[in-house]
Parts: sequence; C-alpha cells; structure tokens
Amino acid sequence: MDALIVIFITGLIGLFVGMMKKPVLSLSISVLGLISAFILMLYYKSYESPFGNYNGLNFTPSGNIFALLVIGLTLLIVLSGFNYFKKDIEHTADYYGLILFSLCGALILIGFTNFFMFFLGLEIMSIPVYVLVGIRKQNTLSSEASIKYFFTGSFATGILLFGIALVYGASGTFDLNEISNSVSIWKEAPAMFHVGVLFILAAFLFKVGAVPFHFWSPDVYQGSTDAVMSYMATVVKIAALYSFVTLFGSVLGASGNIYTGILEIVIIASFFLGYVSALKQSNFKRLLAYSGISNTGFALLSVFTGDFGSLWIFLLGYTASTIALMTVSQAIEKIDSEDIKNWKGIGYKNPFIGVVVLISFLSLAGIPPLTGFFGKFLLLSGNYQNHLTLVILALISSVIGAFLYLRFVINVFAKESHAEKICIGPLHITVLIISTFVSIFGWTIILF
Amino acid sequence: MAADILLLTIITLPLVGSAIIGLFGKNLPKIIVGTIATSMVAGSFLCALLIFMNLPQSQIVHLFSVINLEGLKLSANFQIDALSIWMTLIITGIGSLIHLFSIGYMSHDEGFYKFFAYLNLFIFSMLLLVLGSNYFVLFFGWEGVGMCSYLLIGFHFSDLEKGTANSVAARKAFIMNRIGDVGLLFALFMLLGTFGTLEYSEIANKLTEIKSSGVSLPLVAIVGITLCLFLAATGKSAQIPLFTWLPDAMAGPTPVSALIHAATMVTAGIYLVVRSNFLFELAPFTKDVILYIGLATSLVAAFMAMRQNDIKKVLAYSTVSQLGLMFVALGMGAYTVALFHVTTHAFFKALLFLGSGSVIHAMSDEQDIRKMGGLAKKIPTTHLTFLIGTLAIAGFPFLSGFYSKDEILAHALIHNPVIYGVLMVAVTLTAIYMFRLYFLVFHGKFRGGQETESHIHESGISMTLPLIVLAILSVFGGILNLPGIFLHKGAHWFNNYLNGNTVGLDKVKAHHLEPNQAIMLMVVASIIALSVMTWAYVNYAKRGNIAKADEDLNVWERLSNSKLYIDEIYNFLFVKPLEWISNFVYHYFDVMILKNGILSFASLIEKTGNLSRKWQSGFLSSYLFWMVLGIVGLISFYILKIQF
Amino acid sequence: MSPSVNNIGSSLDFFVIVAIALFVIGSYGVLTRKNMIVLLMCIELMLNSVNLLLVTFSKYYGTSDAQIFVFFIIVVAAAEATVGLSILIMAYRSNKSIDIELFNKLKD
Amino acid sequence: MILLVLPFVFALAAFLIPEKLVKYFGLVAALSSLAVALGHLAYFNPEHLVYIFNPNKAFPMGLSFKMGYDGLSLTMVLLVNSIVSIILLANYRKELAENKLFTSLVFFMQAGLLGVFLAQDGMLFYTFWEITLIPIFLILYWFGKQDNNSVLLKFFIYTLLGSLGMLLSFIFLGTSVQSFAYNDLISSGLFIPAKIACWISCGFLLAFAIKIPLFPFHTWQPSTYTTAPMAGTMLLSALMLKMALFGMIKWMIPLTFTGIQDIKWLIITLGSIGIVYGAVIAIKQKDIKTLFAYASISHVGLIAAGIILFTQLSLESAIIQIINHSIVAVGLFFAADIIESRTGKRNIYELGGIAKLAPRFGFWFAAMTFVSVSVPFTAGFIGEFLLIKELFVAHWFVGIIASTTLVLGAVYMLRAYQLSMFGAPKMTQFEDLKWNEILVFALLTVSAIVIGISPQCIMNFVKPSIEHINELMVGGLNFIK
Repeated sequence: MDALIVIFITGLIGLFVGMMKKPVLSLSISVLGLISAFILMLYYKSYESPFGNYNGLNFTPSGNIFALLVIGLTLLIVLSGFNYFKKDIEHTADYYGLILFSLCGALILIGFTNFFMFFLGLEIMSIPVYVLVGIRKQNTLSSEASIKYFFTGSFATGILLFGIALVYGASGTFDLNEISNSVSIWKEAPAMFHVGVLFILAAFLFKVGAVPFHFWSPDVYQGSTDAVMSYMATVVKIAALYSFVTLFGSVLGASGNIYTGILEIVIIASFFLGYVSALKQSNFKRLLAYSGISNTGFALLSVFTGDFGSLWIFLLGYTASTIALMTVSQAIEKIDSEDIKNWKGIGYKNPFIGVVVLISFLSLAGIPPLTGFFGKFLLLSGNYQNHLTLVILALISSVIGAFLYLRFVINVFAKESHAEKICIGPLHITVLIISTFVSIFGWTIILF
Repeated sequence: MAADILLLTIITLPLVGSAIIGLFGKNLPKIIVGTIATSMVAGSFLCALLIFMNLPQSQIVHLFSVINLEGLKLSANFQIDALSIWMTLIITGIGSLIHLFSIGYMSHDEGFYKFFAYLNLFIFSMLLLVLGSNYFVLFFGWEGVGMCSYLLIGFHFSDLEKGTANSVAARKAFIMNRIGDVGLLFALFMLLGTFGTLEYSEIANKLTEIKSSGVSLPLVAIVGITLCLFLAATGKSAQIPLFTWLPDAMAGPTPVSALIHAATMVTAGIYLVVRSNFLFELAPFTKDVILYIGLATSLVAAFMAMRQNDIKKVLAYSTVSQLGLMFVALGMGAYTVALFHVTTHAFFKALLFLGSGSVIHAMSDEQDIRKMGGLAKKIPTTHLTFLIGTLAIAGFPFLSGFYSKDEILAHALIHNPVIYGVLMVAVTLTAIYMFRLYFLVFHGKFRGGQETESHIHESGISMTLPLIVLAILSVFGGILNLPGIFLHKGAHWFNNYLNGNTVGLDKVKAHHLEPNQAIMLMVVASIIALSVMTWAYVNYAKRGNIAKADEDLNVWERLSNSKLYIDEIYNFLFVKPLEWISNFVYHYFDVMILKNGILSFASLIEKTGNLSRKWQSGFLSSYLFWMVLGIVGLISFYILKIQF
Repeated sequence: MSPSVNNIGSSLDFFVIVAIALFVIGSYGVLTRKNMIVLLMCIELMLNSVNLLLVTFSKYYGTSDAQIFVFFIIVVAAAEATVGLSILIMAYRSNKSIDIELFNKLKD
Repeated sequence: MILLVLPFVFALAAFLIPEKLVKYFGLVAALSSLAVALGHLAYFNPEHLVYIFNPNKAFPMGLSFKMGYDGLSLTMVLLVNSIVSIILLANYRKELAENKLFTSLVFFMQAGLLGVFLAQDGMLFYTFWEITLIPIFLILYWFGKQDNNSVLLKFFIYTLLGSLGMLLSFIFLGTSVQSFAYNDLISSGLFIPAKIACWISCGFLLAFAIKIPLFPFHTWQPSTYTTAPMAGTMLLSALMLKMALFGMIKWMIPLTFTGIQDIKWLIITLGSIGIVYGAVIAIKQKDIKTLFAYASISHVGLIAAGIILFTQLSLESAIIQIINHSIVAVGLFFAADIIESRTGKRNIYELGGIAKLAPRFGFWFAAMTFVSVSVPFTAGFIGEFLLIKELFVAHWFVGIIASTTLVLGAVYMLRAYQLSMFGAPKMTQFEDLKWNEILVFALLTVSAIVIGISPQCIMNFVKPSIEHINELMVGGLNFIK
C-alpha cells in the first residue's frame, strides 16, 4: 500500500521537476522513487505502515512477488528508455509521470479485493498508456495507434462495466470473497451471473490480447515507441494476467465448467495464430507483438490450475527477454531497427548484442537451461493431467515459434553483411546485463 | 618341441614377416625383403613338417577367448590333426615356392615390399582358416583371405591403361566372396542355434549322442546348415553361381594367381566341406546338390576353356572345372579322394601358372597365345616343366593327375555310371584344351612382334627352381595314394592317414572296385589321354593351324570365347537392377516424398501465415466487429452448454 | 435472496430492459458510425446505460455502494472523454479528417 | 565434479588465449579432460554407481540434480573425451584451429555431451540433450558452407520437435512418480495403462529416431553432413548420434518397458529398412560426404534394431558397434575432408588415382575402408557378427535383411574407395599426409583392431551396469536370457 503512495508522489514531483528542463534530474527522481517502492514492497510485512491499511487493497504473498516483478520491470524500462526520452527536453518528465501513474494502476490491479478497486486500477493503468502511445505528435502512425488503442480500450471498459453490473445484480455485492462464497452456496447460479462473468471474461481477453480480441496489439505495438511498447508488452500484460488468474482462477473458479471450454479454444487459437502470422513478418515490433500473443496463450494455461508460482517464472522469462530485445532495438536505433533486414549481421559484428539476442530468443523458444524453458515446463507439467491435448498443441506451436526465433537469430548472426560496430550507452548495457542474467539464472529461484 | 608351440610358430611367422616388411620394407633392399618373406613361409613349412613327422593324436591349443558370456563361448583355439596339418603343408610348401618365384618375377616392380607384405598376410589368414578348431576362427581366416585377395588382385591399380580394370576385378572378387561369407554367417548362426557351440569336436559328439539316444535329428536345421556351408564353398571355390570372379581375378600378377587361384584359396571351400563332413553325412539332399553343381561347373568351365586366347584365362577355367571335379567327389562322399585330387591339383596347377608366368615374363608381359608360338627351343626348362604339367593335368598315365582322377572316376562308376560318362566327357575336354594351349604356345612358328622375339630369354634360377621342384612333385605326386593293384601293403596310404586322425572321417565307409574293373578303368583313361595328345599334335604342330581370329569363329567357338555371356547375364540380372533401384529410391522416395514432403508442409504453414496476416485489415471497425463477434461466440457457447 | 430478472417484480424489468437497450444501441453506434466524435458519444452512451443498470440494482438491494460506484464511473468517463478528444484533435491535425476509415495505414 | 566442469572452464578460457596459441591450448585441454576421465576409470569398480554430484536437498517438482556414472556411461564419457581430442588433432592443421570461437564451441559441445552421459535425473538428461543442440548449431552455421540456412533450420527444428516429444514423456513419468531421479523413475512400481505407456515410449522414440536417424526421419542428415565443416560432421556423426543410442539403452527401454513391447517390432522393421535403404542409396551417390552419410544411416539402423531386442548379448555388441561406428565415422569423414581440402572436389567421378600421388593416404584410407566394411580383426566384425546373430535369433527374415549390410557395405565402400583412389590420376598434385593426419588414422585403426581382437575387456566393463538396469526394471521381470 505504501509503495503505491510513494510511486504516486514521485510521479507528481517528477512532473513539477520537469519544468526545470533537466532530464537527468527527473530520471534520478523516478529511479529513486522506484527503488524505495521496491524496498518498501519487499519488507511490507515487517513494519506497521503509517498510513494504516485499507481493506480494498491487500497484497497476498503471491501478489507481492508479482508487484516486485512489475516495479523491477518499470525500473528497467525507465532506464533503457532514457536516451529516447531526453531527445525532446520539455517532455521527458511527462514520460516518467505517465509511466509511474500507470504503474500505480498496475499495482492496484495486483492487490484488488473488490470490483470497485479493480475497475479503478484498470482505468488508472490504461488511460496514461493511451496518451503514452500517441506521444509522438507529428508521427501519423503513433496517432493512428493511439486512436485504435483508445477506442478498443474504452469499448472493452464498457463491456467490463456491463459485466460487473450484471454480476453485482446477481450477487448483490462487489467484494470478491462474498461473491466467491455466494457462488459456492448457489447450487445453480442465476443466468445473469454467468452472462456477467462472460462479459468480464471478454474484457479481460481483450486486455490480455488473446485471439478473438487481439487485433489491436500488433498495430498499437508497431505505432508506439520502443520504451512504451516494452512497457505495454510487459507491465500491462503482467497486471492483466495476474488479475485474470485471481478472478477466474480462484474467485469464479467454482463456476469454472462454463468458461474452461471457451478458454481452451481461445488458448489454442492464440498459440497457433500468434506464431503462424509472425512467420512472414518483416517488422521487428509486429513480430514481437505476435509472439507476445502466443506467449499470452501459454500464460493463460495457468488459469486452469490457478498456480501463481509457475505463471511468475514463465512471465519472468518472457518479460526478461522482451525487455532485452527492446533495449537492443533502442540501442541500435541508428539503423532503423524496426525493419528486420537491417538487423542482418549485427550479432556477428558486435558479439555482446549477438549473445544477448541469442539468449533472449532461445529463452523465448524454451531451450532448457534458460528461464523460458522452466516456465513452460512448470506450466505444462501442471496441466498435463486433465488438458493433455492442450499441452501437446502447446509443444507443437512452440516448435513453430522456435523456427521463427531461430530464423531471426540466423539473420542476426549472418557473417558477410555490411553492418558495422555500434557503441551502446552505459544505461543500455546495464539493462541488457541484468535482463540476460535473469534469462539465464532466473530459474534458480525455484530452488529456494 | 611340444606340438602346440610349433603350431603357434607356424601361425605367427607369416604375421611377423608381413609386419616387418610392412613397416620397414620401404627402405630395405629388394633382395632382403624377398628372403625375409620366403624364409618366414619356409620356416612355418619346416615346423609343419616336424609336427607331420610325429603326428600326435588330434590336440586343441587354446590361445585366448574372444567372447565368453553364459550364452555364447567363442575363443581363438587351434587344432592339430591330419587334415589341418596336411593342408598347412600344401599351403606353406607351395607358398614358399611361389614366394621364391615372385622374387624374380616382381623384381622390376616398384611396389615390391608391399607385394610381399600382402602375400605373407595372405598365408597367415589362410593358416588361420585351416588350423582353427572352430567355425569362428575359420570365419576369421575366411574373410581375411577375401581381404588379402582383394589387395593382391588389385595390386597393379595405378598403371595407366589397365589400372581401373584391375581394381574392378578386385572389387568383383571381394563382393562375390562376401556373398559366400553371408552364407557362412548364416550357417554359423544356425549352428549356434541348434548346437550352441561352434567347436568341430563338440558338434560331432553332440551328433553322435543324438543319433545314439534315438532323439529325432533336427533334419531341417542340418540341411539348412549344410546348404549355407555349400553356398560359402561355392563363393570361395568358384562353383556355378559365384565363379565369374576367378577368371577376372587373373588381372593380378601371376604369382598371385598361382598362389590364390591354384593352391590355396580355392581349396578353402573343399576344406570346409571335408572339415564338416559329419554334417554333410546326415544331409543326403545337400550331397546330391553338390554332386550336380560340381558336374555342371566342370562341364561348363571346360567348355569355356576351349576357345580362350589368354594363357592365364585358360588355366583359370581349367581350375574351375577341376574344382567342379573335386566337388563331384565330395558329393559322392569320397572326402579323402577329393583331398587327394586337391593335393595333386595344387602341384600341377601351380606348376602351370608359374610356367605361364615365366612365359609371360619372357614375352615381356604379353599374355595372348595368338602372338606366341615356337617357344620350345627359346625357353627349354619352362617348356619341359610346362609339358610335364600339361601331361599331369590331362591324365597321362602314371603321372599324379592320372591317379587322382582315376580315383574320382572309380567312385563315380560305383555311384552311378551316367555320372562316370559325363565325367569322362569333362576329362577329355580338359585334355583337349590343355594340349591346344601347349602346342599353340610352344610349337609352330613365332607369331609375335619382332622386338618381343629378340627379348625372349630363359628366366633366372629363382624362377626356374620352383618350376623344377613342382615338376618333380607333379610326376611323383601319385604315389601318395596308389591303388591296391600296384603295391599291397602301402596302398591308399593317403586315405588311411587322413581317416585315422580327423574328426568324423573314420565313420565314412570307403568302398573299392574289384581289381579287374580298376585296371579296365585305367586303360580307358590312358587311351583317351594318348589319343587326344596325338590328335592335338597332328592338328596344331603338324598342320600348323593356329587359333582363329575373333571374326571367323563359328557359333560354338564364339560362345566358348565369350564365356557363354555369363558375365553379361549377371550384369543384367543383378548389377543393373540394383543401380536402377538405387537411383529410383533416391530420386523418388528420398528426395521427392520425404524431403519435399516436409518442405511443402513447412511452406503450408507459411502460407497460412500470409493468410492470417491479411486478416489484420487495419480498420478499427473490423477490429471492434471481431470483438463483438467474439462476445457473441462466448454467449452462444454458454447457451449451447446450458442446453446439453 | 437470489434475485433473478423474472421474479423481482415487474418494476425492475423495465429499467433493466431500457439499460440493455441503451447498451446495445451504444455498441451498434460504435461499430457502424464513421465520425470519431460520434464514436466517443456512443461509448459514453454505453457507460451511462451501465450507470442506469447499477442504480436499479442498488435500488433493489437497498445498499448505496453501487451508487458510489456510479459516481466513479462518471468521473472515469469524463477522464476518458478528455483524453479521447485530445487524441482526436491530434489525429485531425495530422490527417485533416476525423473519419475512422482513413486510419488504416497500420496493417500488414 | 571436475569431469563435467572442466570442459566449461576450457570453453570460457578459450576466449582469453591469443590467436596463435589457441590450437595448442585446444589439444592440451582435450587431452587433460581425457586424463581426468582416465583418472576416474583408474579406481572405478564396474559393479556400483558412482555419484559425482548428489545434493540431498529436496527440490520442487521432483527435480533432483543428481549426476553420476556407471560402467555404461563411463565408457561413453571416455568415448566422448577421446573422440573430441582426435577431432582437435585432426583439425590441428586447418585454419579453423586458430579460431577461438570454434575451440570454445567444441568444448561447450563436449561439456553438453558429458552432461548427457552423466545425468542421473530425467530433467537433467533432457536439459543437457538440448544444450548440446546450441553449440553444434553455431559451429555448423558459422564455419559451414555459406548458403546452408535452410538446411540448418531443418536440422534444428527436426531435433527440437523430437526432443519435445521426449519432454512430454518425461513430464508424464516424472509427475506421476513425483520424482525425476533415475532410480525412482525406473523402479517405481507405477502401473501405466498399456495404451498410455505406448504413447510415452512413442514420445521417446520420436526424439531418438530423429537423432539416430532411423529410416523415415533421416532427411535432415545427408544435407547437414555435407554442408557442415569437418569437425562439425564428426561431432554430429560420432558423438551426437551416440547420445540417442545411449538414451535408448539407459532411458527409453527401462522406463517404458511395457510400452516398448508394442512398438518393438516397429523399430526393428524401421531399423532394418534403414540398413537396406541407406546402403542401396549409398551405392549410386556421387558426393563422397553424402555417400558416407547414407553409409552411417545403414550402420546405425543395425545398432538401433539390436538395442531394441534388449538381451544381454545384443546390448553389449551394440555398445561395441557404437564405439566402432564412432571410429569409422571420424575416419571416413576425415578422409573425405582431406580429399575435399586438397582437391576442392567431392564428386568421386571427378577424382581418380589419388593413391598413386599420395601412397600413404591411399594406405590409411584403405585401412579405414576395411574397418568400415568390418573385416576380421576389427571391432566392426565382432559387433556386426553378434548383432546379426541376435537379430537372426529374433526372426530369421530380419537376420537376412541385416546381413545384406555385409554385401552392400562392401559394394558402396569399395566403389567409393576405388573410384577416388585407383585408376589414372586426374589431378596434377596431391600432397601426402602430414604427421598429425597419420597419427589420427593410426590411432583410429589401432583402437579398432585392439577392440576387434579383445572385445571382452569392454564387455566385462559394461555387463554389470546392464544387469543393474535389468534388476531395477519395473516388475523386475528378468527377461535378459
């Protein structure tokens, strides 16, 4: 709870400091704020918070690790995006302010106990991102992306609210525990409740980017800048997934037989559609967007088991690789890193980037020694009992994914190419080292 | 010294010889290399002679065990008994003579040390084959001999015009032998299956136990084993199905053909049948198969030899037909008689090959008899020894060939007069083509080129000495097994020597002709030999007509000259289809179905990739439309679920 | 206390039906209309239909937390409207038109 | 523990060594790891299992990171270390030897392979199985022919698809037994219904069949072998192949014995088809490397069919044949590479008369041809003799098909040797072998002969571990006669 407040305050201060046109200062303030929030969140159990606690937000132990992950990731994003943000002096503080406010929304989403807080968290998270997507005013693509994101987003909010209203109508309360008790009491739930649940499910599938509702993500990812895209692909997705699993994993689990059938179809569709449509992609960001869709499909597997640990490991692997790749694409901004053809031979000419790209793609593909594999392994072994076909299809789709990633790695490591040596800024190097370290040794966390 | 140490020296001497020459031969002078090789083989001949003098009862020497699991015991142990020692004597005796001969013959060849290393290795593996006390060691020697014959036949692989032909012949020999080896392999497996062991003595004892205990004999297994053994024998001793490699193997240098295709390797098949006589006795069906195939081979080979124009090809076909003769003897169960003919045949065939070698050496590597003639005066010793060899093989009375052929004919008469008749035809054909060869080469006027005539010279002492020794042996070889009518107590010394000591031979009942029939037989044989000699003398020496050129050969002569087109038939039946299948399978199956199949599957996925990319139309309204459609899908799914 | 649409008395039905009708009209408007401002208005319409629904249910349950939720929804709707309009102006400045069909450059 | 860590250390150290010294470093490092392995061999008693890393802490999801070796895996470790040192020796004179990246990748590969053979835990086995895929892929990609992207992709994806099948089976077994340790997996009395057991063994089969490669899954192999650099082909054919065969002996059959019975005859037929198929295609091949690749398909089909019979004799002779196949693969591909590096041509019809220009090469290439045709006194002779015997005992018809390898083997090997070596020389000069090349050939031939003469030393070494596997077997049904 206090971490939330600290972040909010840093956001405000950052905005005011922005007026003094010193980008480094606003960077340092937001980094400071984030680190202190991280520490607060780490030891939130061991001290009595001065602000007292509000029952609308409580961070369960599993929620806690997710919050830590989210804050850490924002820290990395803020650091890696600094080179881009400081280009137009006046607006650097806006970037940081908006990202921090959106982070507050994400934290609320991780700790919500009733629909009330859930709706607020979702909106606080989404609205700043609408603005962030369209921040490059003069660029038509980014304005088009923000339009698409805004309209689909608000349409989904409308549906979500309609769902919440129906659920409220059926159960008479907004609080999750009471709903779950009443769900367990009803021997046969009223039709209105189920329709409401389905509407909420639809809104969630949109937010997460699963198949029937995935159309926005490739366009929006392509339109937004690298830093914003990495933020959307990691923090927004984690928060949405976590709330999805809390809601549908545990709370509405009792009425599970309705939506498991639908969810399976959605997962299988997102497996294959994501990787298959990424095969012919020539734009780097769209490729990552499509692979993001399939990885969401993988993450949704954890809804059946409601197992937060395996979801965490998987997301750790996925987000570490995405952050690393996006930082690399920011680092080699000079050669218009959006088109894959320009990536040819980069890895061979500067080996550090080559190694980072290799490890992150292998971790995404799920090659064993890396975190990505253990995430998938834990998810699959949790689900193989009653969803065997799902597991087999997951493996087959991950082969297509491996083919996709490998073709990219081959392109990056091509020997005879005209790419030249690129020097990378210190910030980028630190971010890359941290994320590669996480990709390689991240899985050892399951041993403690 | 104890027999087993002698035995081991016999085996290790050639191996040591080939190792020394192989490693250091390059920088040793030629004469030293030659003497080392010959002395090694002569040394093992002497040891064999020592063992032969005081032959102990058959004794097994265990060297080391290759494999011993509870289910399977295979060990390298060797055996001394009459059969193995006699074969060693032949191999090492004639082997040393041939080594002596090849010192002179190969003196101007730059691969000199390599040649002797391979020869010693060949003798070593032949000794392994013969001295082994179980089929496993026999199989070791069997394949080793095949390998060495490949190396030796393809020895002149690098000379410019005939190089590839030599290596193709060597490859053909190796593959044909390999087909025979597969047969031997199956025989071994079936033996292991039925008897659980590969030792000769143990198998023989098991057979006697089964026979005495009245339990029904595993007849099907035994017939199977014997047939596979016979298939192996045909591969190695060039019988009907697998004999085409022997004439082509003449591509190797002449001492090689002498050693391999007269004295040692070709006799391996007969040794195998004689060694496993206890099995063949129980399979009358296989014995008949051997009989008829032997008969067919001797006739066909004799016919082919009639019109061959290469001196070594004629001798090669005569070897095949003599082997056919020996297999006929084996078919009739006359093992010792077959072995006697092996011995005598080794003598005069080695003599004829070495003789032809010195003729070729004299004619500076010219092998076509149409370019020779009237060499009698120019190379007298070769001429004399070659004449003795021809007389011996043609069955001239009182020479070694006469006695051994007579024994086989006697057995044929007893067994079935028809076979006797066919054999007589084969024997006469042999006499005809041998005398034709002799008169064309040594009599009439010289048909070769002017400068080859000037070079003709009698070959050195190292080449003529073995010729003389072999000539003496082929004259007095017959006394080994004189029939009863000549001397009473010493008669059939060779048969008794063999029957006494080898496993299973003593149980074979020997049957003899009464004296007057034997005399009548000998008279008939000698009359035929003499009449053919005079006819040949008249036809070739007196009227002086020579072998016709290829164009004006009449029908049967063209058939005989072109080897009844058997090579072309084999090529058509086996080689061409194999190559066609290989191409077909590779192009259609491997490339078409498997490789392209998978690639097309991959491109299918990529096409769907294109399709699903198009689905992303870019219009906001279509996105929202698909969202609403998704929700409708969810609700309808829910409603359907509620109904059922 | 398990209310369902058909047995809580006729008065609630009318409000729910009106709310659902409003919601459907709003979503239909979002799908078909070309002009972005109209789109914004239709989204607002959907949100208001939800407010109506919430108020009727809170009247039925007699508790007031749903009504507080309605206020929050109105506040959020306002925030969204402002952001939406500013994005709209930005789009107009770069494309000189606010017709949604023109914005289809981002595709593959 | 040094046994496994050493190659990793060398791989990293390779980057620090200056360019000139890398090739000496490579040789010294490979030999020292071989020495360490021999050290382990010195005081190793074949009866019991030696653990080199045995943390007794209980890990989640049943993972237990146990590492250790018994007779069988120690032979494989020795094979890996010696073959890697021979590869580096063979590579000594080529310019690739100077390349730091190449040497470190080779040592990475060695570490992965050792991991596979030393793993006593299902997941660990699977992890190292995949790790080995990365270095070999990079070697093939950077040091192979330039335009081999599609070939490499097919190779990587093919093996990955197979290993995912194995992952599924491991997950199924591991989670139902609550532990991935080898001893628990193998001796858990868990009863799997026959149908599912068959699916599990099919999962394993998919992974191993693609790696071996068995008949229908082999299309990646010839193209990958031809485009790979020499060391890459040797690593692939001599060592990566053995992972699959070792996996069959140690993991596939014991773990899913009930399932294997249904697909046993399927594998035997696939193996025997592979024998004839590989040999027949090899007969008419023009490119010498593809010819040897198809030859290795034929050799390996026999081994795979032998292993599946799972009798004491067939397993031991399969191990001898595995060692023999490594020797043959390294020798033949080394000779093919010598021809290619000196004449630039690989089409045997364009070659000719090399034996006249380079007699020493002619001799040693002949020696390797005879070892591969399994002439007596070579390991191949004993291995093939016993394997064909077991197959013959299993079913006479399979025995006959297996025995065709003798004849067809002679046909294609001698054809390749004779077309390239004999006849009139078609090229002007072909400089003869240097000292390191002769040393490699000598080592290979001598080891083939030594094993050929006394296979008992290996058989005794491996026998206790096979009996150990059999005792631990589910239901302990003692079927090894």
